[in-house]
Amino acid sequence: MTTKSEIKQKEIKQLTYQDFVPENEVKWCPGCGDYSILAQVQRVLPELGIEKEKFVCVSGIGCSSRFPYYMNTYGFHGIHGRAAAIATGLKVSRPELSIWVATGDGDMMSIGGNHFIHACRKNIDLNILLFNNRIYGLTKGQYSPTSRKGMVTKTSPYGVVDHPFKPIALAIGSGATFVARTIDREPKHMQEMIKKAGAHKGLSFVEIYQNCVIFNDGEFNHLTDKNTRDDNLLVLEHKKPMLFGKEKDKGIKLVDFKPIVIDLNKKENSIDDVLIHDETDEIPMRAMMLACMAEDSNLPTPIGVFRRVYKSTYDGDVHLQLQEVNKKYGKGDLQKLLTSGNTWEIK
Amino acid sequence: MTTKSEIKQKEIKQLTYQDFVPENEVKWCPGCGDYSILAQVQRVLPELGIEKEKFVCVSGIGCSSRFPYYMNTYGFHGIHGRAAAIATGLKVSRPELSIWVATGDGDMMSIGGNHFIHACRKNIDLNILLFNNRIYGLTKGQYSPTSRKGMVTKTSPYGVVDHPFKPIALAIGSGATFVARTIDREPKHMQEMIKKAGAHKGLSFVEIYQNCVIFNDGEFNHLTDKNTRDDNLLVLEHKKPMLFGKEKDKGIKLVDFKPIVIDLNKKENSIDDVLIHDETDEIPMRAMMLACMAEDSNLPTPIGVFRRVYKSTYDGDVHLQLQEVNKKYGKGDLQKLLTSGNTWEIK
Amino acid sequence: MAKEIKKLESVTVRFAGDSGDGMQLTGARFGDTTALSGKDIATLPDYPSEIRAPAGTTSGVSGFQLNFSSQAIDSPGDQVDVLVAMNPAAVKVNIKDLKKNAIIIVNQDAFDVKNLKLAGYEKNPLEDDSLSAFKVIPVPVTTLTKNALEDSGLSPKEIVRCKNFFALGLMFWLYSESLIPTIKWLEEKFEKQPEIKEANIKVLKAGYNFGDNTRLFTERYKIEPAKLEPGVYRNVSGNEATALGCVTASLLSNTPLFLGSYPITPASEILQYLSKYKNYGVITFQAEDEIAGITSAIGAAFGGSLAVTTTSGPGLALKTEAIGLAVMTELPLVIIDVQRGGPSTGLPTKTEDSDLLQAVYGRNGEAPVVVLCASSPKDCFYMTIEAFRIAVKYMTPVILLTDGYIANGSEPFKIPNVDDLPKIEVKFLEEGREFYPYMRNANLARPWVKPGTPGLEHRIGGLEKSHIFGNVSYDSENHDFMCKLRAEKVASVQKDIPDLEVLYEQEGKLLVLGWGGTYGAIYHAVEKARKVGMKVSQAHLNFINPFPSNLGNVLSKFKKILIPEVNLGQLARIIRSEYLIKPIQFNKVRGLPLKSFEIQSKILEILSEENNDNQK
Amino acid sequence: MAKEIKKLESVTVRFAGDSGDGMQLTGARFGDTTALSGKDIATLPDYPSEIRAPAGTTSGVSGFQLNFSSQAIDSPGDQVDVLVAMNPAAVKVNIKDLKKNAIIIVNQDAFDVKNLKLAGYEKNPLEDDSLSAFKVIPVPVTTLTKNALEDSGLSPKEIVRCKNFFALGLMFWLYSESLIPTIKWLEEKFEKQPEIKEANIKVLKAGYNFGDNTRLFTERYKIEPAKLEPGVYRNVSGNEATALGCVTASLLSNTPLFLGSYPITPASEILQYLSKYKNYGVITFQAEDEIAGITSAIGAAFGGSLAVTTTSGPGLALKTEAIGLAVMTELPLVIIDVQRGGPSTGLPTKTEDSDLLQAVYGRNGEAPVVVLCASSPKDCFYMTIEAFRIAVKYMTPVILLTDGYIANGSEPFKIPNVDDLPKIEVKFLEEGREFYPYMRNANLARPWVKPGTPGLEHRIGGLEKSHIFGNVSYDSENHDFMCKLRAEKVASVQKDIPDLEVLYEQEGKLLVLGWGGTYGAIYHAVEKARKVGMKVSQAHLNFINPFPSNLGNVLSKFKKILIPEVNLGQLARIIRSEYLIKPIQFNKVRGLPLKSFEIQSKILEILSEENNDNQK
Ligand SMILES: Cc1ncc(C[n+]2csc(CCOP(=O)(O)OP(=O)(O)O)c2C)c(N)n1
Ligand SMILES: Cc1ncc(C[n+]2csc(CCOP(=O)(O)OP(=O)(O)O)c2C)c(N)n1
Ligand code: SF4
Ligand code: SF4
Ligand SMILES: [Mg+2]
Ligand SMILES: [Mg+2]
Repeated sequence: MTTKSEIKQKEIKQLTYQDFVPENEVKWCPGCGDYSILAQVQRVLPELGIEKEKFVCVSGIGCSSRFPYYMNTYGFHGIHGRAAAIATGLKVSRPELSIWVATGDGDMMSIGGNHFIHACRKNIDLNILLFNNRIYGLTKGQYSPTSRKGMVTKTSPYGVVDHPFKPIALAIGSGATFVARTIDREPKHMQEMIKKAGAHKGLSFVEIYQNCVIFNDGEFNHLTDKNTRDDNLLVLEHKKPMLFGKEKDKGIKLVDFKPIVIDLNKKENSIDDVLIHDETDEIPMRAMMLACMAEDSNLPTPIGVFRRVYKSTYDGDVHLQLQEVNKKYGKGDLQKLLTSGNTWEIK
Repeated sequence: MTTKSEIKQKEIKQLTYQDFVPENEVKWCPGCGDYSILAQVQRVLPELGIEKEKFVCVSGIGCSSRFPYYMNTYGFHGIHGRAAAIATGLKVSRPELSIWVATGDGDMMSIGGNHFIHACRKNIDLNILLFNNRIYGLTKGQYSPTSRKGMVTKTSPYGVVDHPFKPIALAIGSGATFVARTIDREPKHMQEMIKKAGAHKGLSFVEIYQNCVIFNDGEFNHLTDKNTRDDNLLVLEHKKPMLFGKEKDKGIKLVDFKPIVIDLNKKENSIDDVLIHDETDEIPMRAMMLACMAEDSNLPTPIGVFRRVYKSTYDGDVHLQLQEVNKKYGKGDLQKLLTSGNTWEIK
Repeated sequence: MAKEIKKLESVTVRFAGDSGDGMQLTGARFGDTTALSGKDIATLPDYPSEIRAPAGTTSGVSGFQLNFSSQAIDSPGDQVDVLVAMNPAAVKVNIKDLKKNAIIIVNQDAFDVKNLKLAGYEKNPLEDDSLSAFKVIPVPVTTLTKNALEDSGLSPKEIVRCKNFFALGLMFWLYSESLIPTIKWLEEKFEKQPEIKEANIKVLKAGYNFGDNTRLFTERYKIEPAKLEPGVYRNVSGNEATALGCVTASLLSNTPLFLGSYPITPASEILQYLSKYKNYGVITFQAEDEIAGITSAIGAAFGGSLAVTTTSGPGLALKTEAIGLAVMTELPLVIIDVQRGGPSTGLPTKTEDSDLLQAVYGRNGEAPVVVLCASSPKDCFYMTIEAFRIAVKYMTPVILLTDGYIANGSEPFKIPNVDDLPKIEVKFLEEGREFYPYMRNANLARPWVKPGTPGLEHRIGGLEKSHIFGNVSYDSENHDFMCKLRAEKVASVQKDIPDLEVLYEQEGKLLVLGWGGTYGAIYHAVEKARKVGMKVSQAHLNFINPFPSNLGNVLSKFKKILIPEVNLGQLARIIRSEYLIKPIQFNKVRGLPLKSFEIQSKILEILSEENNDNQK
Repeated sequence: MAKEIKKLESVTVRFAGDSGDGMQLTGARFGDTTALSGKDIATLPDYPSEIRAPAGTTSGVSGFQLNFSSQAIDSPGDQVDVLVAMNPAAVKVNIKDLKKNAIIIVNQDAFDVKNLKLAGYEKNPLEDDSLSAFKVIPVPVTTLTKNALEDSGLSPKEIVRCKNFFALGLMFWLYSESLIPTIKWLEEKFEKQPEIKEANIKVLKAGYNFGDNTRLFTERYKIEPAKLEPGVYRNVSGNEATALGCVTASLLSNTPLFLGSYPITPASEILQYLSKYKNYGVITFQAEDEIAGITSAIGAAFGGSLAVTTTSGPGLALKTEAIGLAVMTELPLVIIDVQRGGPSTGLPTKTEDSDLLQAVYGRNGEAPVVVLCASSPKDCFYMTIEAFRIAVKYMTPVILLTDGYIANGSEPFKIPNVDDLPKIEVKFLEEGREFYPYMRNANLARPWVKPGTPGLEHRIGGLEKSHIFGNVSYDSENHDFMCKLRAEKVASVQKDIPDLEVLYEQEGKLLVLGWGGTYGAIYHAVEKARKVGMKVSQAHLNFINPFPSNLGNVLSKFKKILIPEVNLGQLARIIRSEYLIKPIQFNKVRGLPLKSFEIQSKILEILSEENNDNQK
């Protein structure tokens, strides 16, 4: 697929990684997963064929939300939870900008939840990168809405009692048109996801599992450790069967709306039993199933694109309506507007 | 199924409809769908086997949110959007109360969205009744997040450009354990839904299509009009095939994760092709499919229970943890607590 | 039967009836007609917060008051000369506001047992002497309407719904006003429902003719056109004027307008008006809540739009945190607060001026903003433009306060010539070798740079910024410096705002100082007090933070200062803290504008004390 | 080699190093030990807002200051006697706060080319004379630590991490403090990691012995125990004391505590402490945001819990609307705001006292609340209890202000005997024939009724309520009455709070008036000024709204009033508006507590002007 931006790319000065590295010192903890996300974004943006000055990074508050300071683009470091709303105002008023929202599981899933679901619903053409470390990093280690039940943190000394969000399910339930997941330790995969998010017209939501070395170290070890990775990670590919395992010999089969793992080495199972992935289902049944698969259900954790469908964007529709109204009524004449309604003259 | 509350019922003074009718005048517009909701709640509550003084109605702001004033129970008329959060504090601190949240599509889906999704996620044992009239009634007719695209309202003189929420999909994506839909003009069905919501341990969410005669009259006519109702309404029943039509001769069939309508009068179709409903799917694929079915997709609109599964409640788990900690460490001795850490004495 | 026509200077009329009786519409039609025929007018709608409160009860009464005059006026009047009451509840609720000898025109048909009971009357007030202080004129409005529409083909329900036009026609007759503007309006409005159109016109005329023919009235009245400044006029409500002010500011600054807002009474109309102006380059964003309303506007301001957010008290409360972000990022942003009765949800459809302290002081940290207010419906137009001018010139958030009273009320507005209005200068930085986002110009404003401008990439946010460079800075001295600099910048707006004008004597015993929507009531009170020989001056504030630079001087010229407010003394508090004087307060928090006769009595009281003191 | 032990009255020590160097822990251990050995102490942690800012740079420096004394003290000291600097950046950042002749103990090993460059030193300050004003004592801390742990079996990384205990041991030697409390602490802390435990103990001792053996020190010091009131003591930080105050109030009122909160620096710790106290009947609810934090607490208050919400500035801003709801529903609610640097996100880890105006005035409508503040870490305990007492007695929201400085700082706390603390009376209405939800008692408080109580079903909310009956009421006069009644209720709390005490002369030329966390700095400034013969008194406010009833009288007794604040004059503004006097302001907004020597100079300046004036 040649996207419009790929065509346009040729006309524009070829940007490089270095163009996106600012002078500012990066101040995350050594070893933090955020570094990888920053690097992949800096690698992918030059390839999108967009002028550098058109990029804007917007964020809320959190370790992750320091992101804009580390990108040599226009940037807005907002207040806690409001990144999506700030970005919405910017995008709706300036649709030609390419807006990247960097946010955390506290910033976007807790205090910012309302703006998130409404941005998804309206399908605002933003690219949202969720740095999900399942903890509040910047405030030093309280649990977040994505922390696992039972996790001991500063505010859950006896274990978290909340059920966590499944951010992908929430995005789907809110109507998001592009939903994906990747991991800080999978740079190539992450680049692919970021590239696809950038190419998608409409809201793109990428959940990135990110290790916080200080307050929640090892949270995703089972997905990143060489020995366990392949048995736990289901890498989704469009129109391909859902296979995983070192030898790709395990698959997902659906039995009465319940996904189970089958071993393809066993005779009774065949590759034809394995569910095929399709990012473009109009009704997100498969995507919802994948969103609900997780460590705790004895099922592998999917990464990749869960959903990618076309729906008109809010920002696009707003400007379409502006054009239509302009066409129908002509460009407004202020003097006429002021003089409208019943008027009378006093001499 | 005999619920615990039904057993308990016998010991308690049998309440009646009249017990829930207060002196206050009801001030909705004549003909408003809210009257029916009020009446059904007043009819069902006496049957739940709960003492009258244990009921609390909590709301935000909106026409619908006047509900607590019209119920002769404890009531709290909150501020706009915060009903779920107020109710959460009340329930977590007083788990023995039966809390009914009355709210509107503006109150709960717009400004209150964050509290809604978090209450669903945590599975707080609240009963949420969403009076969905797809309009802001009290503020006189602006569009809401459930208004249809294209609707002309006071704030969308050229038509709404937003894509609307599917409240049921949002609830499911947030992790809600009981999700249902009913209609103001279906009193018996509504009573059944309210009863089931009341019986469910955990958050129950009931979306009620409600006609606003003043600002959005006729919004649900196709579902309530005798002539069109049966062709447009799919009444869900647990473990039963998804049939509709006057003669129950149309059914929903799933073809590669896409629901289609089949005509059972045609030879090529059989009742065995028709999808069976199951409220209790662990992974909400079917429920999500139903949530996405709507007028605009040439599919009938489902009413009934979409999802009903068991998950521990937040309020329950909080008190369980309190008990465990108490058991493990003994009831706290304040003097000891104050004296903990390194102390020294000055004589 | 020709009746004597008596000339009056000014009349206050109130239309009152059930929420469903169309009183707001009737009042608005009457107002438009009198304005069109050249009177000065001021209006005051007053309706319950329920959409259709129970028919026939006092809580369901909806009222529309209007004052029209051959003199310049600025208030809808305290007390009512003529009440048109469509049912018993309307009489019950409004009786307390009537002048002695006021005329009450009642719809006699509505005084049946059921309605009397609903209104809480034990006896029919038309039949005992409880209304003897007034001239009661019972008219069988419903019957006469039905008679007129016998052959109209409309349903009985539709017929009864026309009855407000009967009352309107009758009032037009009584005040010698023309039916033509209303007929034209009906023709446009019901273009597609010819039966309804015809029926209403018929009933309107029937009402007019009834006046002519009945013996119930012995005289009729005429108000001469007011001697307003020459020009083309229209009627505007405060909210409409605010919306027009926004569009005008956008044009004058050649910068697209972005409104991020969440509906709330009584501010929603501004959003509603602006939603229509899509062919004026206006983008309206109905946000999910007030926080998204303001933060989306901040995003748009960062993007180079003329950004505004509109709300009322509880919404302003929710925007508090984000206003701080605009302070720190030094972006231009206008926040319009149409005040209403508080605290909390309070009295949502009633007016009040009690968000002043919140506007001036209500933020975490040292977060100074400019605070302006408008004093009448038409003033909303000019103060809105002023708010934008200051916001972009100083790169600062500006709060503009209006209130439910001026927002819903209306008055004639002399339509300005757009070309005569001063331009608002907006200059985006487009290049710069040595570009620093927190470098300042002579106004202490930092540069406004649009994302998309090559080479000026920069990052801003809510953490403290280093002077000039705009990097995040935790440096102690820098923070102290920046806090003081931001305060200085806002204070320096003073040099750019007009001196406060004093009406009448420039010094003396008593100055009545007001702000915002109390202007009209104070003006009348002072005028009347002066007519009976009292020496009292008036000054009215449109700029609260900073105050006009001569305010201290003005205050020092008067022995006593009276501050009437629709709150418990919020301006008085600020004045005390700024000027260390103790003004006399007059505070009524009734969800209503102040009554000028009450202010007048207060003036009297103060001045006679003053005289007594002097004699001692 | 036994060294001379010199007795000192008081010393200010600062530990400084990289964010990862464990300076907060080192400081806290030192503080605990000195407190345990009977000194009075006060501490001031200061760290960057990044979790691990870049190693070696100035922005990554974390500091912990502590003052310990044989006299009663209330502040961590302005200027530092001894700086322990673990790297060049720590020297660079802290040099400006050192006394002349201060001792600087540096980790010599860290002064390599890389670190010097990261700190921005062109030359090694240990090698030029740039530090000649100080006694620099270079110690190869890293090397000595490595030597000590050669055979420990730990990894090089683990070994280097122990180096702070070397420094700590050395400081214990220098000030003649015992190692035992620290050894005990290490034994508990690393119970499950015996190698780490042993290593740290070994290094601690090595540091101590190094002091004894080296010739670098010519003298060592001893501070005698302070003459504190008899009793059992512990060290508490303000946040810990606040949490303990909450639990204590719950016990004293026999009412379960409900905390609804959202984490925010520097208030999160209160939530963290209370989360542990589950066996004290405490429920903590970590809400999705600040609005849910307060509204859940309002729900719990309606349910009969002792409800509290904790936050810092930006969070208080978000709670603004909901505080109004608590005002209207007249429910008891405590809102604790641990103030930090603003505006907006500002300086999130630094202290500031700039939310006062927001607390007092920052709400829509007339929404009065009680505002209290705490003046030291231990005072947080008592003021928290007081906040609850007032909230339930008057059925009102109460805002308690603390700040980052007293929240993070610590001091010895004399542990009260729980049985001696006055009970907080809470009485739920349990029956009543004639029950009206807005009926009032002598305190103007309405009844508190728990849902679940048969027969007392009622409904409340944010719309205006009718007097006594509590029905929704749009009545004008009722609203005016209720606004004034709510204001009166809050004002009447004055009768229930202690008179303001004046330290030293009760009248005279100068009173230094303060509030909240400035107590210690002011106290010392006044004390020192008096020592040099200046006549100056001090008074410190814990109650801001309402003020103590004698405040006006106190102020009138002094010719001049000085108000030092960590803001731009917020208390001064309120004092001006209440008492129409013009206090002298001293405002430093640096993210740090005030320095007492600066206040002292200000006192000097004022009093000498005063004398000059008198001589003229
Ligand atoms: C209004 C407001 N509330 C709370 C905070 C405190 N706060 C800052 S960041 C944060 C959570 C950060 O968590 P997350 O978004 O997951 O980011 P991370 O640091 O983990 O990357 C909180 C609670 C704040 N700054 N502002
Ligand atoms: C903070 C705040 N914002 C806005 C409002 C204004 N407001 C009151 S009700 C409402 C919307 C009501 O819509 P909905 O919840 O759908 O209720 P309905 O009236 O349709 O039943 C709005 C915007 C308010 N009262 N408070
Ligand atoms: S605290 Fe965690 S998330 Fe934050 S910078 Fe450090 S490692 Fe990364
Ligand atoms: S406005 Fe609509 S929703 Fe509100 S009471 Fe009237 S009919 Fe019902
Ligand atoms: Mg996080
Ligand atoms: Mg609605």
